[in-house]
Amino acid sequence: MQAQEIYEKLKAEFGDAIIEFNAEPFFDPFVLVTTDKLFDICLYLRDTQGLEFDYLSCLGGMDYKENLGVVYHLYSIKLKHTFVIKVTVSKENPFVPTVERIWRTADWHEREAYDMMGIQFEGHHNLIRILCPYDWENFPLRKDYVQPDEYHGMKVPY
Amino acid sequence: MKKYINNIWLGIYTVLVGMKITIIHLFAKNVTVQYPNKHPLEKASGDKMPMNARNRIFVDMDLCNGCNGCARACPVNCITVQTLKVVPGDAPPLKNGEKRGLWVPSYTLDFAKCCFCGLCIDPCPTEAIKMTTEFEYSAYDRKDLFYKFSTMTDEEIQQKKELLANFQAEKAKKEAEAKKAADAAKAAEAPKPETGELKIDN
Amino acid sequence: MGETKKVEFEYSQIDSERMRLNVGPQHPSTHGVLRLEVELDGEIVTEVIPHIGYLHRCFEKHCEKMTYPQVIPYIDRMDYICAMNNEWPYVMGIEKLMGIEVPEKVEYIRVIFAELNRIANHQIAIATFGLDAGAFTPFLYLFRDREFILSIFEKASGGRLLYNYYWVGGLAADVHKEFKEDVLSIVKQVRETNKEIADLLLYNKIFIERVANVGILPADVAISYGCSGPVARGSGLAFDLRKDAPYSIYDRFDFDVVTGHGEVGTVGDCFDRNIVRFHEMEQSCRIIEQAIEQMPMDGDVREKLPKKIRPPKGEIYTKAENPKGELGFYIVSNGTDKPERIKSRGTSFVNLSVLPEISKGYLFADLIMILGSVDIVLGEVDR
Amino acid sequence: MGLLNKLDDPYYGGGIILGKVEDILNWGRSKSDWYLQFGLACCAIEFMAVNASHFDFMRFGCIPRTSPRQADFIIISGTVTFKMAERIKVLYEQMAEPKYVISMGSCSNCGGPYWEHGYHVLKGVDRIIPVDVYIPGCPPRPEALEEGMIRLQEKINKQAIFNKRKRLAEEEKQELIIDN
Repeated sequence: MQAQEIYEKLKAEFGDAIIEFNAEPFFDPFVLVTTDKLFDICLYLRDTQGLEFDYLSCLGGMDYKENLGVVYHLYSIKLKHTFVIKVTVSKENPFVPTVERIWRTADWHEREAYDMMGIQFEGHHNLIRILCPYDWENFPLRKDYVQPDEYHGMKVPY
Repeated sequence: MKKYINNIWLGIYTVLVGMKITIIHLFAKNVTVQYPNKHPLEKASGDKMPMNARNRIFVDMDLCNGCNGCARACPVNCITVQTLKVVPGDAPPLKNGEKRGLWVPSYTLDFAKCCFCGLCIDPCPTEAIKMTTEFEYSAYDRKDLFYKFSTMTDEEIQQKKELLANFQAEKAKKEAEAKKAADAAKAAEAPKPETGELKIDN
Repeated sequence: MGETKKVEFEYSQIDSERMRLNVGPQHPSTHGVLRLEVELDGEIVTEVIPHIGYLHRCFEKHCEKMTYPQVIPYIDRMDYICAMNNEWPYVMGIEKLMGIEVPEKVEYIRVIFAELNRIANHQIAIATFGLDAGAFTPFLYLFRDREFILSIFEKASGGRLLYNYYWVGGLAADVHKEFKEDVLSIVKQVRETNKEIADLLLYNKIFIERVANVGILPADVAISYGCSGPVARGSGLAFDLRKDAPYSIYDRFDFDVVTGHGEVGTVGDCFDRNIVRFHEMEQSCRIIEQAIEQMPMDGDVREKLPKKIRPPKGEIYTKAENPKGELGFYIVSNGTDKPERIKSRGTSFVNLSVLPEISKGYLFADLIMILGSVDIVLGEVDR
Repeated sequence: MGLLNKLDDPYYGGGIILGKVEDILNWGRSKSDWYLQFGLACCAIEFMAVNASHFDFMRFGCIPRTSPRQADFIIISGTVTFKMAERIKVLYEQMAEPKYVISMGSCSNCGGPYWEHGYHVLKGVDRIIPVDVYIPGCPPRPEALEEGMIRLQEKINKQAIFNKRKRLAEEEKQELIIDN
């Protein structure tokens, strides 16, 4: 199914929760959605006949300088089509509902996004750091991150 | 019971099949490279190290014209090149006959950092930097892996610096004179109308 | 045989003590620096908590500081066993953004090298899996063959393990003259060794007893956990990006997608995951033979190399079928020569996340076999 | 090595070896070094290749041990991150004296490709444990690792066991002379 059709289907179902549809050249077509309806949209995308996005390829946190974002790359093994969803949240209040219960692979992906970007996933059963040590401070992939000078007595800079 | 015995028989049989294979391999060709006695560049045992293998980097300072392309291409920033402008007339051409643009008083490469990706080879216009097949250069001290390639001595560098300073001073002098002359000529040519307008504005 | 091996005792009858055991990060069977926190009931695994990040090398932070060609050496170091395959989706993404058409010869060389590297990867996977089970001889034979493949790579690119060979719009260097003969001789060698490995290791009764009916992964769980590659195909799922979303010139070749079908046990057990790898090597040989036949030898591999790599503003998600599964790169370009962000979807990272699910209820010794059958590389898990 | 060469010497002929006890001990140590089987990153794959048929590390008398208590030297093969550094230190401390360290590859030499922006990478394993031999390369060829092993053996052969202080003082004196 083409991205345009999926967008129309979503718009008919959710209305205002779909903020924007982008199909510019050089972009994979994506929709920007609101955070409060994200879980329902994802569930709809997985369970509706004709969409059946049963495979979450990639979930990545983003830093758009003013605010943070999460990008979901979906794929359907049965129907072989792809789709992209995005959400944005503010840096002060980075709360996004978890999709862990829809695709279980989101568990580790969300932990990574939390570890790197500091995005809080509401409802995640075990949101702790995954790559960095558990007592690491700050979120390294943010654009304004500064390397620490020392970690447990070991010098960090060269 | 039949299954049990069958399983035991299968276990013994498949092990014997494996044994047969290993016994055949006893008489196969030997592949081990006897390294300290045989260098991998010799055709020792089937595979020989090719001549384009990416190992220690060698910089031919007679060819380097200090364009800094390798240092910019390096993802690791392990190459540092310092350059000095040449004074016209005091610049012997490079080994391949091209014009020398810059002296290179210091060219350092830290092999402790280098990731041997080969990206520095591509941008070099004179093929001064290249990767060799030399790989035996491990060291007891990390500082020994810091290579200085420049062949210029301290006195030479000092001399070139002085020459350049003199030349630049002269050039600056000449330029200043030329500028003065030009200004004077300009001033003589026509009085500036804008200054008057400016004064009115103020 | 046939019945599942899961141990089902009445726990309440046996007065056993719960025990927490720490496996790794320095352990010969964890394939690197993985740490597993295992809760045991007697000898039965009740819970596995993987702790990763012992090789977190800040790949995504480096990408933001590097120019596009400079990122390629770092991508090599993600999944260091199959570096050729790793570079491919990345350069493919940038070529797509910049609208570069790659010459025919380059495409063929890329396919041949990717398939050769797939063979090399599966050789390591089977060798180390055998090593985990206590079989040392297959390790020696498979590593001997792998050296022959590496010598081809070295002749072409100059590197033995990390190549920096696929560049945007072409290749770093042309292949040597006797390339076709060399590759064909390697294919012959691989087939010969494969026959021996089947007898020596894979169909050995003792080995089958060790791996059959262990670590069963049903297909729906595999999809939900995002598994791909041999892990998903071992569960009977015909999911191969080379067939499903053909990239490059894979639609020109005739090959089969190998799936596990429970040859000696249940569908989706450790044996199936490994036999899929084993048969995939044969399929790779078939692809290589067809590619060698069709490949033009004349032509330049560097004619389309752009001088300045500056993709237009945009973003793209590219994926390719790696030996371990789907490797994806989410590349966000802001119009300059440095990427805004590159997010990599590590194959092993996703495949490893299924480990706690499939290792519950088996013996502790089986946990090592299950981990070996998932075939992870810690460089890609932690990035 | 040094002792066996003396057998060919006509002066020492007749199967009698004359040498210092120190030489015998050092010879024994250098020819049966057991290493800790321990891989970190990309270099570990080349390390595995060294153990396999093409390069056969056992020719040097090196046998893999899985326990640090039985190991004579450790090969740091790959990137050392902060999360791992503390464990490496523990492993090193558990090894019995005398113990040696080979740092294999750029990453463990000084952080390698990750020295500039790697916030989670230890810039050189010599910040936590002393290193005897540095092998450059990313990753080094298997032969380069073998060459590093030969360098380590040379180092062990020169080692002082008795009268350590006297020997060290003499060496310092010689170095001073060379420096001057």
